[in-house]
Amino acid sequence: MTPAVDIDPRALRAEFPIFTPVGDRAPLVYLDSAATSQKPTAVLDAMDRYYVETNANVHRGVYELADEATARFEAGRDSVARLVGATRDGTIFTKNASEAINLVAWSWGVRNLRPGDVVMVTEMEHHSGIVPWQIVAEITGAEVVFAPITGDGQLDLAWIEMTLRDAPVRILNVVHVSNVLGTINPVADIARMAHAHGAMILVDGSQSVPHMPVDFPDLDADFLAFTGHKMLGPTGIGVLVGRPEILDAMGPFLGGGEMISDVRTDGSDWAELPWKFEAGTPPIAEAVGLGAAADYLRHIGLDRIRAHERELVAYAFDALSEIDGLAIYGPRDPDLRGAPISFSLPDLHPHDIAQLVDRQRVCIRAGHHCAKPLMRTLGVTATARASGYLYNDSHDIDALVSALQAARSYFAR
Amino acid sequence: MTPAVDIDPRALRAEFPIFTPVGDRAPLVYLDSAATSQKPTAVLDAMDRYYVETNANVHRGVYELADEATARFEAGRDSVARLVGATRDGTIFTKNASEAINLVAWSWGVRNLRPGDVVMVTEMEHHSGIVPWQIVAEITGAEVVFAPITGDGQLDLAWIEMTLRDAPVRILNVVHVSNVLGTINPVADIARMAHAHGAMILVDGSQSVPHMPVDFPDLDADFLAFTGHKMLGPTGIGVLVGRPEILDAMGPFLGGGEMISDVRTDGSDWAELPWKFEAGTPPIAEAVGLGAAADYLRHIGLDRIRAHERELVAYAFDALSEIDGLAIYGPRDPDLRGAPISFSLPDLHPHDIAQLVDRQRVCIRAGHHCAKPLMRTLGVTATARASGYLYNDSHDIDALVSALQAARSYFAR
Amino acid sequence: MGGLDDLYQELILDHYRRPRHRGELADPTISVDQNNPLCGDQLHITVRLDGERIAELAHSGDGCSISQASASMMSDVVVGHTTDEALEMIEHFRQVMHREAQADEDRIGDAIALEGVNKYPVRIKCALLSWMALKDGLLTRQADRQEGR
Amino acid sequence: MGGLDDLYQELILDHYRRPRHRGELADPTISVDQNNPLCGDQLHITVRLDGERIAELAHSGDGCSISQASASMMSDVVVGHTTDEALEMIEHFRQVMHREAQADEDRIGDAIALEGVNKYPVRIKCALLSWMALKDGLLTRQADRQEGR
Ligand SMILES: Cc1ncc(COP(=O)(O)O)c(C=O)c1O
Ligand SMILES: Cc1ncc(COP(=O)(O)O)c(C=O)c1O
Repeated sequence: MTPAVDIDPRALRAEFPIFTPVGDRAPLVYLDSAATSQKPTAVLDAMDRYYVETNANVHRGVYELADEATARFEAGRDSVARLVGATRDGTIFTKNASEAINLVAWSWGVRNLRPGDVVMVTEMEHHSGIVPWQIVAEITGAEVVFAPITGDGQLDLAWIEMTLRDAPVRILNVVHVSNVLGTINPVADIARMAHAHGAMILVDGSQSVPHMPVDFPDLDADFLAFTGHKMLGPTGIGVLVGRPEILDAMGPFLGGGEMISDVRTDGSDWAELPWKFEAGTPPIAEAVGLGAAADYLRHIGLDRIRAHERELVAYAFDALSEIDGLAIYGPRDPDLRGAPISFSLPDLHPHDIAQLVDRQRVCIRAGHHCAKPLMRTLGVTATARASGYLYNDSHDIDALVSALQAARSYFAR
Repeated sequence: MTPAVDIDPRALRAEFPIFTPVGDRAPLVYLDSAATSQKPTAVLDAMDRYYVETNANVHRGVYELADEATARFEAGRDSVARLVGATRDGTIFTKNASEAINLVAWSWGVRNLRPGDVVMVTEMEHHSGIVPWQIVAEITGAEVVFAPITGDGQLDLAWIEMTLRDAPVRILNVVHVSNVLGTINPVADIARMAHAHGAMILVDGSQSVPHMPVDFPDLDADFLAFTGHKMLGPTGIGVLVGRPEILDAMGPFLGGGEMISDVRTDGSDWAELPWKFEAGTPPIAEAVGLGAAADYLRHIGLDRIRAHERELVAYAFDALSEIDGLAIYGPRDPDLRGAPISFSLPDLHPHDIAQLVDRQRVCIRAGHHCAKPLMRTLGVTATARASGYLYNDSHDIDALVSALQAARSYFAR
Repeated sequence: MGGLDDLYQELILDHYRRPRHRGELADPTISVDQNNPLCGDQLHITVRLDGERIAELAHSGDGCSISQASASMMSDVVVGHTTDEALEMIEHFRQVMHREAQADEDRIGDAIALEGVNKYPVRIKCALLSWMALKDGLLTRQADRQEGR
Repeated sequence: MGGLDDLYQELILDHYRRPRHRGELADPTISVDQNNPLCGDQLHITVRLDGERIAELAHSGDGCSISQASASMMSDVVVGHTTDEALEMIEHFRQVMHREAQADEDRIGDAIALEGVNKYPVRIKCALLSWMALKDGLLTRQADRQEGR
């Protein structure tokens, strides 16, 4: 199923204004898209056009400007829903992926978890897939357990199945692609296990939806969370996709304008999905921008992006292995992993690595990557991480490798 | 204390691209700024520059791009804090005013309210100041009571004082300026009453912070909530200002990246203020845009904006009173009210009014304005509302009046 | 101005000014309330069935010209029809509002004049209010009967 | 490259490669842990007081070049001083990092070489880590003594 035409990252880069050369500055080698992606002109323009042509509050104005604002906002929702095969009533805008997960934890969790109930997260979860459950568990008396990983950075499926059988697990929070290890988890298999044991499953798609075809019905999951700024979209917007019948049965979370059908002094009634979970003025321009990003990604093709990144990862593995002592975390097989590559160098702290490669304007991340439990499992406090996207090519990897070599010799002075 | 130099709305309008004339279309008469304001080029440019020059995730990258992104983001916070005289650790970015109020309701309310406790809101509260408390009251067993308004659209302070004395009121949610009646409430006086009786107070500044000088220490309040899109800023961002010592003592709300200092499998520790309440990637570009909006407002001067709007309201009262049977809600005295003017016409439903005046591209709002309890008190289901801002002048009011006359005769056909 | 004259056709204004079937039935088979979340308008519909046939229908409550005219037009057209026929008419009108079908006068009578509303997304809710209320009432009754209540 | 060479001065690399006072004291008066939320680095500091004078100090744990060198430099300069003097040094170093003061070698010794870090906002936390840990330890002890614990 390799796509017919390859992506041409150099050509694409012309559509991302941040890569426009400035004077005789070294070109930007941006390898931190797992933290946030760069934005194409199509996205920035869609937002500017919204503000300049038709800015108004949505859903309630009867004048034409407000109609047009509402139409563009809801068209953004349609584009996003289409990208992941979701229904429009099951596609809720939040402020980021973290809020999407918190929405489930607070709305469903606070009202349904009981002392003794178990919430399962994984050792490779991002803090945003852990902390909301810890907070809600503290309020409700439920317990949070961590599914372990195996030596090669995969989830221990046998442990998960066993625990589902033996413990009163109510919900699983599983990351689709690890932002540290790059591991692509078999979430559809895990979803089947979960459902067989009466548990729900929330898939954290923050690192998968931007990078590979993700079809919500195929995942067989109950919820899918992802975030706009990692998928060519703006900051300030995220998405919770859910099964409408489950969302319908959930109590409201944030209260306010938009999410009501009636407000009385003695109580209130809620709006229909998806608005029931969108309190207050939504991120309107951001939804327009995210819609443009979703269209852009679909136009290029997620399968092509995935194929491109798979090649990029394979290339990077080869190139990085030429550096003495460099250790890469997570699965070796490029078929089993997404774009993020975490690594370490002996005697060189990740901070110093990232700082020194920035001398050549190579941007990589250093730290715990919001995955401290995983860091402890790996026996490190921090790693360096390079993560590519559709606008990166093998020259960027070469630039990284040469910057790493230079960092080495700098410290060996 | 009338400011020396008046605002020149016509000149200002040139800085708001949505007012740029398009072909021979009628000029836009935008009188719906209480719903959302228009955006000056300075704000749109600040966001575009952020995306094009230095887009990166904040707070954790060690490379220069990320440093610069963090600097611009936090400078946005400083500008906003300066605007309302708040401390930077007490200035928390949310997605809108609604989330700001929910933050207090969920973080403080869910953990502290007990059956029998009373939460006081007002009959002129926006749904966003009511529904979060109803939701949290239902979870905790607390009760929500509504402070009544008097015949001239003011809060009944005697009732508030009496209820504070007689009932276990834990917190008050009071709107600073009503988005329907325009009433400016004496929130500092109410804050003193509340504190004298051991209650906290949250002031909803959504309609005051954009329009008049608001100084958080002067208000003597515990919390102040407001929203970016009504103050020349972008959608997707709001603000909760709070007393740091109270915020410090509150448990966390949304969990995730950024808001932690450590995450372990057996529990987690929280970051310092303000980040403790900012889970996940914050609205970065939006904070940059809101900072630019706050600078723009300060540059023009909130006292001048207030003086201008006071005059505009006085002018509008005179002009509208020429229309037979037109009834205006709320206080008559322009000193007692902010920009929103709600009105009704006999035999003409607000929807039809708004639709018909839009023929002349006059944009006003029709509906319950997210204040259904107030509508019931007023004995109506909906009103029409015109609300001006710094870019409106008497010609806009004239246009409204003539459009209203035309609407009348249209229906009298 | 063409747009708005399309929205506010003479026929619509006529139904608005002189609504048919306005009021409340004394002893209704079906009684249903619907509220327009947009503006807070409240609509009350009562129906008297004769077997499966709608013998009488009345509507009351506040509303804008579009919602009032729509309720009047709907009342006119459904009275005398069976509940299943009425549900079909409602579905057709819903499709017209969502631009999924061209208005067919045989099926929705004067309400054909409301077709232009579908260019005003926010007002579609106003036009649909009475029809959705009636649908709600009819379906609830069918469900109740099936459960033998 | 000027910028980075400023950050990674020879003196800093020297302290990083050959840290002074590295280790852990057997019977400390003060023992304190600090963690860098940014990268997860953990620092452990032990202090032996002789009256109000810092007789010995040792630091251990992971860290980048800046945080390790900073801990080493700090140890060098505070040993032999009273706790109040140490707190003053810490305050001066904090001000240098936040660009509120010019670095004064008499007060912070070799740590003057870290002044260039204040151009790298994220790394300021690394440089401050050990100083804040010591401050924490000293203040906690003073508070404990005042409460007579
Ligand atoms: C008084 C008042 N409070 C709260 C809000 C809610 O603001 P947002 O929709 O941005 O959350 C509004 C605006 O709709 C308002 O007018
Ligand atoms: C796997 C994963 N989940 C969740 C998040 C949180 O996304 P956001 O910060 O946009 O809420 C991230 C990104 O930081 C991530 O990589």
